[in-house]
Amino acid sequence: MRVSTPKVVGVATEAAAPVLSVNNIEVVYDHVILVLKGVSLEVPRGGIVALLGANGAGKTTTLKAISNLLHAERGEVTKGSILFDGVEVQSQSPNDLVRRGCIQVMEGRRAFPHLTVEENLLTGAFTRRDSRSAIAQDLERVYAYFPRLTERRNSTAGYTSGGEQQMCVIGRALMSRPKMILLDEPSMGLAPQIVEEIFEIVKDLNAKEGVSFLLAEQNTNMALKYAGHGYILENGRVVMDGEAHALATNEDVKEFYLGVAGAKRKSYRDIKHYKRRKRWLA
Amino acid sequence: MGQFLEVLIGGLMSGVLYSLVALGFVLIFKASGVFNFAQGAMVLLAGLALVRALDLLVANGFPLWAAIVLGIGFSAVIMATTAWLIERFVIGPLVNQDGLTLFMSTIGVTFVIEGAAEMIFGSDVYPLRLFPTDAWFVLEGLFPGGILVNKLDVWGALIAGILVAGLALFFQRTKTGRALRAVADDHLAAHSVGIPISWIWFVVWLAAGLVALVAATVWGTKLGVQFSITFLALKALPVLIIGGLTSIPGAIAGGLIVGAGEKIAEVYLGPSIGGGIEYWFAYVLALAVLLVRPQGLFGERIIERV
Amino acid sequence: MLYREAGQFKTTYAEDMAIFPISQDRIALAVLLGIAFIGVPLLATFHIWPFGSDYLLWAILLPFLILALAAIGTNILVGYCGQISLGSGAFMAIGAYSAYKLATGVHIPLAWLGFAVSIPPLPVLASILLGGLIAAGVGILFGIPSLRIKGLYLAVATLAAQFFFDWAFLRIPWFTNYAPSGSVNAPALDFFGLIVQSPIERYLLCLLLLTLMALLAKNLVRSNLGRQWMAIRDMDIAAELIGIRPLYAKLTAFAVSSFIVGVAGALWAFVYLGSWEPLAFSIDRSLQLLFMVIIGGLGSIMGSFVGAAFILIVPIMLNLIPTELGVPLSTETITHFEFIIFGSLICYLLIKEPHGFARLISIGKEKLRLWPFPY
Amino acid sequence: MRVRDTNEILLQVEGVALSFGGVRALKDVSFNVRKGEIRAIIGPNGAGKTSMLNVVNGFYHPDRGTITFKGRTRDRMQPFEAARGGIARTFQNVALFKGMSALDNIMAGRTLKVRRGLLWQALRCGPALREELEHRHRVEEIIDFLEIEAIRKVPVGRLPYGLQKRVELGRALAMEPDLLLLDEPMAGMNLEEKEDMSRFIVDVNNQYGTTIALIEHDMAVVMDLSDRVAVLDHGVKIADGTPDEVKNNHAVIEAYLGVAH
Amino acid sequence: QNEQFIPILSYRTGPYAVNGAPYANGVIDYYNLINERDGGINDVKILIEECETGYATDKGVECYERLKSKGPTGAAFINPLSTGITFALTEKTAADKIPIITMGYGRADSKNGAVFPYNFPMLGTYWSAADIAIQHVAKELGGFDKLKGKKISLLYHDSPYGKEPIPMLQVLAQKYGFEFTPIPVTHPGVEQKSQWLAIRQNRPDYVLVWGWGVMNSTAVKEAAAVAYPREKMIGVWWSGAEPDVTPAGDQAIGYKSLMLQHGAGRFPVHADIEKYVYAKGKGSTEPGKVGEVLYNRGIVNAMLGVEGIRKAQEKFGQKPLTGEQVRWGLENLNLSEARIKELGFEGMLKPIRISCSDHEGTRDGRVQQWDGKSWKIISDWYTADEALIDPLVREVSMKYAADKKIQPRECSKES
Ligand SMILES: Nc1ncnc2c1ncn2[C@@H]1O[C@H](COP(=O)(O)OP(=O)(O)OP(=O)(O)O)[C@@H](O)[C@H]1O
Ligand SMILES: Nc1ncnc2c1ncn2[C@@H]1O[C@H](COP(=O)(O)OP(=O)(O)OP(=O)(O)O)[C@@H](O)[C@H]1O
Ligand SMILES: [Mg+2]
Ligand SMILES: [Mg+2]
Repeated sequence: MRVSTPKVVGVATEAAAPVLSVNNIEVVYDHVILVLKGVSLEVPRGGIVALLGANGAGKTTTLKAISNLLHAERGEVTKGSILFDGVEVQSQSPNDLVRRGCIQVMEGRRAFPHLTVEENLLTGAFTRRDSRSAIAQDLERVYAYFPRLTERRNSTAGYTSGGEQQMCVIGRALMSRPKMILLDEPSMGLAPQIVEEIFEIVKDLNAKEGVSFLLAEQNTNMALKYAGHGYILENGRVVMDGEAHALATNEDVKEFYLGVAGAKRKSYRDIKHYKRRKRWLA
Repeated sequence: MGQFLEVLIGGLMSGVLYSLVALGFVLIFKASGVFNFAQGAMVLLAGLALVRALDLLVANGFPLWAAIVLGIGFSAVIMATTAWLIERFVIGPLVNQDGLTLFMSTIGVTFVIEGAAEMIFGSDVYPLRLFPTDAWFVLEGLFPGGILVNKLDVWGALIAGILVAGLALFFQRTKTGRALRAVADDHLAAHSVGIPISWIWFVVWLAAGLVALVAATVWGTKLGVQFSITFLALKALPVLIIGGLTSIPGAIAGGLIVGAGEKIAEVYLGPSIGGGIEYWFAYVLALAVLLVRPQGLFGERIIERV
Repeated sequence: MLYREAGQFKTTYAEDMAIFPISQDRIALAVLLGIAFIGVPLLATFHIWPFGSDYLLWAILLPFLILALAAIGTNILVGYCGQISLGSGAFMAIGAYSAYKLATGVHIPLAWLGFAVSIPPLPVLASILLGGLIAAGVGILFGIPSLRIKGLYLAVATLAAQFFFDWAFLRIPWFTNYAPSGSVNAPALDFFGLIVQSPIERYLLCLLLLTLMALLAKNLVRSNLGRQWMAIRDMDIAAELIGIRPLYAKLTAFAVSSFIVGVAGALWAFVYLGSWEPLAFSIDRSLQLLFMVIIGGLGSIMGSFVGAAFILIVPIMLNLIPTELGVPLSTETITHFEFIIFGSLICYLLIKEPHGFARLISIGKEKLRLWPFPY
Repeated sequence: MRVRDTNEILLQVEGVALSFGGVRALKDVSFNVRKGEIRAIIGPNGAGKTSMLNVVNGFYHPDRGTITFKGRTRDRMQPFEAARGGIARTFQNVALFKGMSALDNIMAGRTLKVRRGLLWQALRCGPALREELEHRHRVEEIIDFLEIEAIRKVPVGRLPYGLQKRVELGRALAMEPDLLLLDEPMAGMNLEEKEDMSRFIVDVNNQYGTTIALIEHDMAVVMDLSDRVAVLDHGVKIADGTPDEVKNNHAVIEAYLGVAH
Repeated sequence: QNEQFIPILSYRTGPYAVNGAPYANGVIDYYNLINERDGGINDVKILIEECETGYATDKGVECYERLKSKGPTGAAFINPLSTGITFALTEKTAADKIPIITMGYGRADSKNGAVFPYNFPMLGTYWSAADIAIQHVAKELGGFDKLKGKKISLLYHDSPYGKEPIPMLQVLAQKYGFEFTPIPVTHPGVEQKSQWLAIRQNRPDYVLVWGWGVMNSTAVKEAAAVAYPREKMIGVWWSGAEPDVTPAGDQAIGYKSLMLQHGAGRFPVHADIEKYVYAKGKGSTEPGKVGEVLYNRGIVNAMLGVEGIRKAQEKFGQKPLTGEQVRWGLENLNLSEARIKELGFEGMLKPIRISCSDHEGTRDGRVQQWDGKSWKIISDWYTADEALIDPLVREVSMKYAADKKIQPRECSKES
């Protein structure tokens, strides 16, 4: 069951070097809490990769390790290496990475509360050196993606609703015109329509501008629909990986992540009490 | 009437002198959420560096104007070095910690600066005379004896005004200003959108250092450059919170309120209850203002949401 | 290996809720208490090293005990309830001066009402505890703004208490029994006929009070009130929405904290200084207490002890070492170095562990548990 | 068992309007919650759902309108008064007490039930200790129910998101509320965890008869669990009824659901 | 070892360093002089150790505890140069039997040796200072009768130090009928604007300054700013040293202050210090600063201690002595004109004679004036009025004795 050796990722694009490769990293928080126990993954240039897994599996930690944000949370990568676009991430500061085109949308709606929605979006363009008009144009594009933000553009972000904040941080990341976006739970707290909108944006940017994506997402259905490749993380280890549609048709994934064991979806009201956690590790 | 005006004007002016110190606090708080207790020590350091360099240069036969230019340059370099050291070794590694920890670390920094500054530059009183210290007596026609206005205070107020205008523009109108406010809100999120926090912090601490240098020229002229200058930090605090920790114009407004309030209280209320009340009066005033507006007069609203 | 809980099963919730659920901790504590209550007095009585002179008792242990008590009080307010206070010094002063007034007899001439309130001098112990209670009362008064003012704003606002009481005790002669210089002398330390005089007696007195209060404080923070405080600290809005009244939680924190700090202040004045002026409780004292609490660990009673020890002893050590080693430095240079090193040390500690010694210790314990594996 | 079909009204919201400066978050919203039911509130982002809950438990005070809970009408209620009245809630952004362990967080939820005062608690003996143990018992039951035994001593700051939400639910349950307000309890959870959470919600509703008001964006969950659904859009209630009715309502499809699910 | 240990509590850092450092330098240089020139006090070498207090009371107490039992016989005496530390140590030193010399400062009531056997406020207390200042004012005005109706303000450091003179001045105000206003200045004294605006309005005839550290120079500057004549300001002897006037530059010209007998300047003893200490490179400051006011106060203070030990050696033998023995020496100290000359202090001091009932010794002072470059002595000797001071001393000290349950000694029965 366990697909342990991360072979060359089988996406049919060019055999060029992957834009991101994570090699067997280990992450420790607070000097004692071991969270990632050897995670390896690759994102091909221009690919969309989904990172799936239960709560606490280590998805966020993996993403933070990639964008080098662990330091500030008293975590460190104790083993392994991460290469983004050919450079060792560990030697770069987070802002260097953004400048090189790798931006993260953090989980938990981390908008800047005292700035207005528009100011929030503009901070996303901090690293850009191009003209004001190009930035203004992108701003309009974000507003076109999220009409709700247009209504609230001059509100203090701290007072906007949860979903509005989420749109705000996604829009903020788009403002930096990245080569690669690490999306951490983009669909959290968004209305169904907007969720679809987000994934459409992902597809759009990927197709039109060749932006690569690494998606940590709980909405497995959606994620596997749009991704080319998927990794399943459990308890700090990659327990399975493969092409998205292969995963989507895998029986276990179907049962545990998609909720379609057998033919029909079970009603949430009729769930019975049973445990099945950590089945791949037993 | 004459006396009242005089006390009022004197109070307003000396309040503005405190604003000069408070400004440094605001700068750093606005840009990193750090409540910088070391601002007083930085004024001392800047002052000592300046006055010692001046003495040395004058003693070596430089003309006064050249000595002043070189001295200010030297002391600016010292402040830049300090800013760099602080960012590199203290505040940088403490990114994403809560405000209290950062506040405490700046008290640590205060100790280091006080020790180092006195060790390097000496612990005597060093007179500094960059501004006139005598007084004008205005409106002598209207009031017997006229109304006393200290020239130094006027200079201080002028300088503070210019600084405030400049800094306020910088914060509100520029991209960097926006980034600074973002950093103060959320270090980690600022990291994640690619704001170079280290560089930004270096710049702000440098700016605060230069503001400290300016404050040192005025206060050094007033008191002589000496250890007691570090106590200015405590006098600047009520100014700061009345104006609001995040507001640059607020620093001036706070200064005016505190200055006028405490001087009037001391002169008119003090004698009847024993005098020496201005130290706490400023704080009680601040407390009263906060009860009405918990974020100070011009501070950003404190966001409370669930 | 040494620090394993394996095999120590708890079969009741009561056992699980004991102060030190792990037996190794209990043993360590017993040893510590033994040393403190029996070992130190014995050594000191017979002047055995390191108690050759009174220095260790008088200049280190005594202030350590009293300041540790004050630090516990401060920690309740700052560490447990999250209300940053720069006014702890003032509450020490209130404890000290109230105790002084009570011990020397209170006389309030209410001339306009035509009579006077007079309280005869109270016994010292009663004065000290009542001094704490008065501090608690004032604490409640100065805690009221905390319902509106938060965080660093509150910190600065508490300075109003600090400076106001600095001024009041200096300027209102009634507090000092009209002493011309404004400096007052503690009464003789008479405890039910027993006059506490020698350093050992003073030490034991403070140790006893400290142990008692620390125990009570520990109980409080482990029970519902403590949880209310911590809830307010961590997220006051949510706390309110689950039924915690901010008014009650904050004011009790102010009261309990001020009480402990007030008692510590009375001890500082009566037992340690003997004769004092308001400067003994200045803003520097408040900052010192805050430091102890933060270096020791916010929200940790034990951390308060470690923090107090660190903040008190390190500067003295730094000052002593060069002279002891015979390094030919002027006192001036030594002091400057002391400042620089002490400041750096604080920064270093905060960077290494922003949550203070308490967290370092708990990480250490966790490492011990995992030993010999790193994680 | 469930008392779902009584028509007794537990909470009645009548003509509530709320605005912040220029933003009108709620415009004249009325709806009710019957005793024992699971009531869902849905709507697009920024529709005013969270604000509605905030009004119900006193965190916001409405500009107009009244709230009647258990027959008592209040206009300006403090949050802790709501809590005392029997309203508990969880939050959209997890609002746990970060520095405390999971156990302490849930124990804090029992504040309103604690009888012994400061002095007894300081002494921690006799009746005070007994009371503490009693609460501990109740809390352990909840811990057991939510299957979080293993993490009871872990500081909640270290827990993954899903478990934090569970602890938060535990804290609300510890209050033994009559009305439980859940704000997006399943955001950020995968299927398995949603199933767990659904089971808890249904069980709470069944076993304790707790009335539940639920905000959620996952339509499958909402449709499966709730008895009645209210739909908000731009601060206005645009539909109210059984899941099936709502699902097929044009205005709702237009404003929220997009393609019919 | 044949060594007498003397601890030195000093402050060379912090807000009062400017005044603390020169004083400590004087003290140390004089002890070195005794060792270098005479080989000690009758061959008993002086062993010193300095401890930095930063003018903080608790640090002072720690220093005292650290140093009190060093050396073969413990500390000979202690001299904290801080009124606050003096208050905190008064009880401790009495218990430890170590004399505390507070020359020109400390508690005025401790003059009464019957109640304070271990306190030695030699050469002058603040009550003496207050009386001398008023005497000088009267002289400038042309007689005590001219004081009537005059306004005299006291600008003081708001601490026990600054408050000490107030009771005496109140007594004097009553006696001579002048109007007395105390004006407090909060530590450290950098902000005095409102005080001086009040003075400008009130126009007192004289302003007495009881400041320390930065407060002094600030007072002079503010006075200049409100155009209050500096000639009408009289500082206490702690407000009359070089660091108090130099920061004010020319604005300080005309400012007056009391002298604790001595002033600035070089006397025979300074020549010895140069020859035996500085020539050997053992000096503790720049040679240019030898002879400044506070430096001189340091050597006078050290000299009194040394002479006390010498006196005690007459009785107890030429060996290291305990604090208790030194106390006897101090209490029986009697420096005649001739002895002072012998010691090289001629012109600095008047004869001093200490006794059980009078630990002050003398109460003489002069007034000096700053001319922009140096201090000039402008008056004759004044002697404070014992008849006025003593009742107050007795009253306050007896109250202390009652509080502390101390049985005063009977001075008539002391040898
Ligand atoms: N700052 C931290 N300190 C200690 N432990 C942490 C910290 N952050 C995360 N962890 C632990 O690391 C593990 C992985 O957490 P992570 O946030 O990466 O999970 P996740 O897969 O993103 O889960 P979720 O779906 O809930 O977001 C969890 O068990 C969590 O308890
Ligand atoms: N305190 C406030 N100040 C200003 N505006 C507010 C405040 N609270 C809410 N709002 C505004 O009211 C509107 C409704 O917010 P609310 O949080 O109720 O939305 P919601 O329905 O919960 O949305 P979501 O599904 O995104 O959480 C939003 O536009 C929000 O910006
Ligand atoms: Mg995550
Ligand atoms: Mg919401």
